[in-house]
Amino acid sequence: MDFVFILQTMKTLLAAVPMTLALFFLSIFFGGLLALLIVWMRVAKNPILSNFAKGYIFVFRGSPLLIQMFLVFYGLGQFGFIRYSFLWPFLREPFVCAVLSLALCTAGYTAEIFRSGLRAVPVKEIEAARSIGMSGFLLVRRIIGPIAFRHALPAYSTEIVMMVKSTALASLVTVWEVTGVAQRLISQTYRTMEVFLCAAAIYLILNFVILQAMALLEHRLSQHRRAAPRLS
Amino acid sequence: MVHEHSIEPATATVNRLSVRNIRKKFGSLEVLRGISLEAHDGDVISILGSSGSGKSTFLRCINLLEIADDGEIWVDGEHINMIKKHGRNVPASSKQVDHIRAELGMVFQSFNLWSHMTILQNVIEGPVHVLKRPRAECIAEAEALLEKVGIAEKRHAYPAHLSGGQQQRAAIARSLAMKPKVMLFDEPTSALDPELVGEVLRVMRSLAEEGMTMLVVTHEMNFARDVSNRVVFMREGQIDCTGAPAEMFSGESSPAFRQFIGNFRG
Amino acid sequence: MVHEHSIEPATATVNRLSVRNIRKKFGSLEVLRGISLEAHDGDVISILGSSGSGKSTFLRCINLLEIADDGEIWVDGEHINMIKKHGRNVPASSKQVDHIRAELGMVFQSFNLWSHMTILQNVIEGPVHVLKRPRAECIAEAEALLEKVGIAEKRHAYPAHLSGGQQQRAAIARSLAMKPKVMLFDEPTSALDPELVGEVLRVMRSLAEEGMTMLVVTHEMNFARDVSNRVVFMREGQIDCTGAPAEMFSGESSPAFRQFIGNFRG
Amino acid sequence: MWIVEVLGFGQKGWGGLLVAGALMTLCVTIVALLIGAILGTLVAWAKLSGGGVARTLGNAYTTVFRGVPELLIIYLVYFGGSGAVSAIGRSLGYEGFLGLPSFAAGALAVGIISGAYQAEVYRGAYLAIPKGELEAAEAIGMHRSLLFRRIIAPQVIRFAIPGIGNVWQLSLKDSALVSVTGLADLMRTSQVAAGSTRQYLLFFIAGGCLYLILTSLSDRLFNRAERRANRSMPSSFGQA
Amino acid sequence: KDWKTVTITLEGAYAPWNVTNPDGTLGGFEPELAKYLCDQMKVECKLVASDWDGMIPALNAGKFDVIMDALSITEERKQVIDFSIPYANTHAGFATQKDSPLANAAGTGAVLKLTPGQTGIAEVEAMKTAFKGKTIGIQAATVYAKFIYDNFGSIATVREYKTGAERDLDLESGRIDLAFDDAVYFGTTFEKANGALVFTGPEFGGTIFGIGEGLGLRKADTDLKAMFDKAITAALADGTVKTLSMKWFKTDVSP
Ligand SMILES: Nc1ncnc2c1ncn2[C@@H]1O[C@H](COP(=O)(O)OP(=O)(O)OP(=O)(O)O)[C@@H](O)[C@H]1O
Ligand SMILES: Nc1ncnc2c1ncn2[C@@H]1O[C@H](COP(=O)(O)OP(=O)(O)OP(=O)(O)O)[C@@H](O)[C@H]1O
Ligand SMILES: [Mg+2]
Ligand SMILES: [Mg+2]
Repeated sequence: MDFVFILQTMKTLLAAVPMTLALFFLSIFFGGLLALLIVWMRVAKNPILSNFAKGYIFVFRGSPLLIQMFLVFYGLGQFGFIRYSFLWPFLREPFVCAVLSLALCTAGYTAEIFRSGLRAVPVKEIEAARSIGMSGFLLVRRIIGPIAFRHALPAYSTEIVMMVKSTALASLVTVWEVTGVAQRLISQTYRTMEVFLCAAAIYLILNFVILQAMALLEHRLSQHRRAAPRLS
Repeated sequence: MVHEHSIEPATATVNRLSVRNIRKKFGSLEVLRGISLEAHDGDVISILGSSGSGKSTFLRCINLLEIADDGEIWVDGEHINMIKKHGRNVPASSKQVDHIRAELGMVFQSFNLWSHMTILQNVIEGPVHVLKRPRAECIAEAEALLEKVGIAEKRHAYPAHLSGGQQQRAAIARSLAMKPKVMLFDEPTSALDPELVGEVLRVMRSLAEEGMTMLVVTHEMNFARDVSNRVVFMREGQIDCTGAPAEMFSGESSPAFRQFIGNFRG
Repeated sequence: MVHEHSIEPATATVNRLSVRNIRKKFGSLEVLRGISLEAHDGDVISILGSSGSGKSTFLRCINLLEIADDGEIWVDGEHINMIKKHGRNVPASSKQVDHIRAELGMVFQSFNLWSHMTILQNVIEGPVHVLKRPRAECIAEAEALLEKVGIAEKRHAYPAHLSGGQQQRAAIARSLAMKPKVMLFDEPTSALDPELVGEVLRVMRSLAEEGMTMLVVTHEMNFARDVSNRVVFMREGQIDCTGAPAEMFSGESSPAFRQFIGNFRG
Repeated sequence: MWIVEVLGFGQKGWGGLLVAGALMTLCVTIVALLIGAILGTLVAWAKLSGGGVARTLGNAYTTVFRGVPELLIIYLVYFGGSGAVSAIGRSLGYEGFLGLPSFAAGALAVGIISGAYQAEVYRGAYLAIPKGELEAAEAIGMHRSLLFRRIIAPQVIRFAIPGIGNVWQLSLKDSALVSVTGLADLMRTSQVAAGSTRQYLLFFIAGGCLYLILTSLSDRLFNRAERRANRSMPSSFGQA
Repeated sequence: KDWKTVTITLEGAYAPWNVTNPDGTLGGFEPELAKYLCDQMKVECKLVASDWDGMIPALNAGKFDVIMDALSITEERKQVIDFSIPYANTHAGFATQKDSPLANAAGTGAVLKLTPGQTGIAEVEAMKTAFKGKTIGIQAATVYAKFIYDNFGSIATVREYKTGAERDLDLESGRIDLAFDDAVYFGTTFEKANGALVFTGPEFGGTIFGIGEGLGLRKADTDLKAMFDKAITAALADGTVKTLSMKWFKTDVSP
């Protein structure tokens, strides 16, 4: 083992961690918002909305992110009407495109996860809320939302961890995050294993921290499911 | 004692609740076939009937969890407006629906407490978020209510940690916290063991004594006979007969009702 | 009528079931504090007691779903051997456990039918796979049993498609198919509505008439009084009093029992 | 019309290669799913019933193989695995190179990852079995192997089908990464065609569509399996 | 070891060096040269396609014997693998859009021979002023990357791409202003772009980017290296390389 080399590699890779984290947080945030919209459309009574949402989920869950990202970044730029539209100043930026395609993709998955959470909300608890005069957004905010979110949390944690790993693809569109930097180091040094093991350690630690945080959140939100405290 | 197949005129006076000629179909199944009923201040009306006779559906139509295909409903003198849409009845204003529901307390057979909230949170949820009253005031009232139904010490527990009888009483407290004009109970004791039945009935009895207007779907003949001031017997989506409990149980009722209470050795 | 705090000697004669001085703790909570009981051929013993008094735990200890910390059990004269492991009681032979359990039928409060099998498959599962009897024979017997409990026409339905009363009767048939020496019932009717209660009690009554030995945890005072030949009242993990139903219900019992049945106006 | 020609099955068309790539992707994913099923069962069992050591190992397995980027695992298996095989060969006196074939390495790598996800699916499915049904089985005297075979396994399979559908979807896309082992799967074929013709967008869109076709076919299969498995449930039970 | 069969790997997606045909066979400059070399050495050659990312580790793991994938001979790579003598040495240059103001920079059409470490070149200084504030796209971790960073890193934005192909798409869409890469590689790109892209400024040759492209071999296989070196020398001497080069690149890339 060449410790000097590993130390040097770690230093280089750690410098790219902020980029990975930025990609991750932004895409989770915007993907989550988009997912709410999609899931709202998916459960809507209007067949146009729900079919659009179904199609969206199908396309973004069914094809590799690599292809999606390629088409968003290199594909959109091929169309003159996009290149000359007001969007181009944004879409021109690789970082924006990377976040955009990550968010589009995770929204598809997250919408499905949220929907299964919605299905788990007991109809009877919704009726109880209606019967005291709750409806619309109040009902969603106070009753449906919290219960559905709690139910969706385990699956959502998995999705979040996958997103951390998915940011690795951003180097395809010239956003150099941890995996991209690792690959660049490899093509400079040809020491595949050492570099990749360092990268793996970084991802493992990131994911471990995130999973612990999610577990903590889950614990806090599941007081009502745990055994009652012993009255002794 | 009246055999009640005719339509009562709905006089919008001191009637807390007035229902006229309610009909409801599920697909081709006619579950309610013209039900009319009036409840005055302080009335405690027991609704009896065999399984599938439409008792739950009737209560659910009153607080608009189901929309009746036909008929009129007044709550505390206010008429619930309906319009036809695609040939189906729908409430004219969802604002009115919410407001009417807030005036009607409903206690479900299966409690339906919100599992992610403590008992106290369950009770203050409606007053704080629907009626938009100050939180501190609501908490004080909620604690008094929980005291009254006898589960004050459980206020910070979650529903899953309570016994059935305690959950049922919490559900009653939750309804009462909305200060409803009328309480609707759907088989409030059928899932409870005999001891818990006693607890819940005690609470309902005290409500009756305070003059709360109540409609109670129940299988508890003792309650129907001793607590309510009127008994309604439903059969195949219609009111088969109705009257004061003393008359009904003493035999001055329809043959179907006599057969129904056959097993009951009051 | 005996106030039963003393230990009965277990005479391994015609006793179907004999339990001596069973004790069980959950953590620091002492749930069973020395229970002894004997059931002879054809005995129908009702076990009453308020919630949390340890009735379910007692039944579960008998068929070894829980392992008692102390005490002896004989089933049909056969002693269940226990050894100490890390200071805890464990059955000496898991073969014996399986064999004993096959002789004890258990009907759970919540039915616990296997949801991935039809009713018929539920009933023949034990005879075919545990007793390893020929399939055709088992099917014939199962159909007869289902006929007897009155749900023969539902034999190819899945449990989820049956009403509560039908599921409960299927669960009874499943137990009976094992031809147990003793049947243990844990609140067989508490989740049912009054009409279904009637159906299930009718089946149990006919079993009693055929001479099946039964232990029944129940809240149905009518059943305890009219069907069983012995009543056991449990209180705080002990047998508070026991006796023939006629004596017990006529008032010759402990003060606690009189208070317990206070609401019951049989 | 050149698009039809380029994507068609004629002499100048890439259709044949792309379809072959899609079939290769399908094969890798199926084999990976089977490998994952075996590993997943073992790991789920370790996490559920094993002692302290087995449980720790099981947790480590699911944490590591879900937390580390897939590409790295494929590298490790491809190069590490070949190294191991060569070393064994050498110790047996065989000189020269003895590698894991690309297909085996790729399927094994994706299978190991899939195993981590499947373990969680099986564990969840086991926990979803109503405890009472297990007690009912014990109460009639079923011993452990019978209990597993007759009650646990059929129900775990039933509860696991939707989750396995998701894992299949994941593996389908993880298999896109095995191209580093030189396997001509759909992703690599698209890239090769794109690089050789310089028609990048065209071939990426074509590849994406083929992935969507694979997805919709497998979705249909899983939906049918789910309906079949749920025939014992009321029709409203959690069906899409 | 007695070499009867040799396995050669290439990417099969790097036109015109090596491409895959729609029927799955490999074609291009390198496969044809490989055939000639193997005939010279009287060994049987097997061509296999594999992914660029795993190529060098896979060579060392023994999956194949030779890499023939436009592999530039560099000092870093020499640390892990061995090279044959070069069989090609290409120029590099800037590309831009035809109607870009940057087109036709000073020296367009000329070839500049440079040596490693050479500084203060007049033409480069002129380009520095012309390219100020622009975005230059390069393929990450190539010899060209270092050249661009050294000379233009301070005055222009440098954006690194994983592959040249992606960079070319961005050059077309206008996300970047300039691209710097192998001139023969650009040749094919320009053909596909239907004249929308052109060279600007001089082409750079000489040894500044190394001595050219060679075969990659395991360090242990010195005998194989000797065999290939001999065959390449022959191919250069009898004009085979030149002929193939004119066929595929429309220019002579002989070192
Ligand atoms: N949403 C629904 N769709 C179709 N049929 C329904 C629906 N709700 C109720 N029914 C049917 O309407 C009839 C009356 O049901 P309801 O629940 O009102 O009876 P009930 O008198 O409350 O009986 P129980 O005492 O068993 O609660 C039943 O036959 C039932 O199957
Ligand atoms: N697995 C367990 N772990 C800890 N405590 C338990 C467990 N099972 C039962 N208990 C406790 O043991 C006591 C007796 O429980 P048991 O279920 O035997 O009561 P029961 O008489 O059947 O009551 P009920 O009529 O409500 O069914 C209760 O206080 C219960 O909380
Ligand atoms: Mg009802
Ligand atoms: Mg119990």
